[in-house]
Amino acid sequence: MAITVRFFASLRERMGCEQVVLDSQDIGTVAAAWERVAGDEALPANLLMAVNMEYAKADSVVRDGDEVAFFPPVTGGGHAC
Amino acid sequence: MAITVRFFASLRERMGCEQVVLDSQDIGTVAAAWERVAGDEALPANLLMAVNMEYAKADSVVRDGDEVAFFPPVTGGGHAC
Amino acid sequence: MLVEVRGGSFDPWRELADFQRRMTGEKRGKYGATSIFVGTMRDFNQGNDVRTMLLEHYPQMTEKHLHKIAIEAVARWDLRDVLIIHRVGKIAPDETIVLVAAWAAHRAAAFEAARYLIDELKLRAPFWKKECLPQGERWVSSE
Amino acid sequence: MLVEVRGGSFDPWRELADFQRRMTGEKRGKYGATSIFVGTMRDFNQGNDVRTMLLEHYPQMTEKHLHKIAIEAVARWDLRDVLIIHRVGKIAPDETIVLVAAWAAHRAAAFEAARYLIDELKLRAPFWKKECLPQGERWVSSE
Repeated sequence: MAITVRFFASLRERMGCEQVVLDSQDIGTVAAAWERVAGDEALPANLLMAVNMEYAKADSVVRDGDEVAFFPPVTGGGHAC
Repeated sequence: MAITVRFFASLRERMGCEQVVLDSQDIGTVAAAWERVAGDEALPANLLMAVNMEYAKADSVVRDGDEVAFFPPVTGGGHAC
Repeated sequence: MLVEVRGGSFDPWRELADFQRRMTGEKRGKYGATSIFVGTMRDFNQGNDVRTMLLEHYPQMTEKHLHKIAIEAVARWDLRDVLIIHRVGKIAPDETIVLVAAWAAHRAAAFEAARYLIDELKLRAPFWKKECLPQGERWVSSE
Repeated sequence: MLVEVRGGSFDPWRELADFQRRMTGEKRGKYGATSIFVGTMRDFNQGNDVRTMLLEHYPQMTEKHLHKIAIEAVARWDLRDVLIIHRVGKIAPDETIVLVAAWAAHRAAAFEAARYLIDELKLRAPFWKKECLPQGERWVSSE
């Protein structure tokens, strides 16, 4: 099994890719998944996280087959409304 | 000159007419106009009054040529919304 | 700005489309937020079936006060535009009674202004409703 | 209830007309109050001219959270119905970005529910906007 890590919006552009598939061994939390994909870069304070499309926190558990996502604050709705 | 007194909605039905034209002599206030059209009947507490299409009070001044109106509380807008 | 009392039925969505299409070049692209309220005739009220409703008004006084309310809202919330259409006469269930709309740069202003328009209309505009029930007619009293 | 993410442009008034026409007999005549909010693409933001906007989203997660928000609103305000349509992809000034609507028996519920729908959408639905300005592109940050 594996864990899929996805990036959106400005983070996607900065990471230079849409997703990374990680071997799930040794990955226990969202923070650990971030470390695997970002190396030395600390988890940005305002970054949002989701596990299987539900909002999650840095210490949320990640299991085999899960989809983890990182993205900047959301800006839906009307244009600056 | 004269003063026109108009009635609306349930009050119009109760008065049995839409309007009465009064000789303006001796009429100084809205209350006095009511007395002239309603006789002994006291001015109902929740009745609304207007002079020249602006909301008025019982002691508002009425002058020659004015249009005075009496009507029940308004019920515009959506249906019971 | 459009403030109108209508004797016949109207389609609120078509009115909105037409009104927005007529907005001048100056206004186009300048509003981010539109809040709309539509009041519709129901087929029940206070536990009774309602077949039709008769909406009476005080011609000219109605228009005068609707205009005042619209101008107050524009001044208070810096709106791009305002629309008020209110029906009078005989109305059937499912027909639109009132449409108000406020165009603003931001949603808080749009929502607050639309709420103000309908709340003030209900308080100050001289309209009266008479319901036709199976058991007869009755005037609707304000709560 | 209709919750949709749209890839192409849409006319909010036509959507409302179509949605209301499709309401079942059970709902027809049962709502007195509809509150609607429409968010429109502006041609300016933070002092800059904006030519086009690119709206990105997280497919499936978006729909999931919009549904949740709609269901929360229905439960909290006893709504007759709810509609949410949100645009994604490339958007031009004057085009509709979002449409939300709430049908209720009374206006307070309709207004509060529509406000809840758009406020929660902005907080929780995974959408991101990128503006194309004459001087280049920029991601819109939430205030």
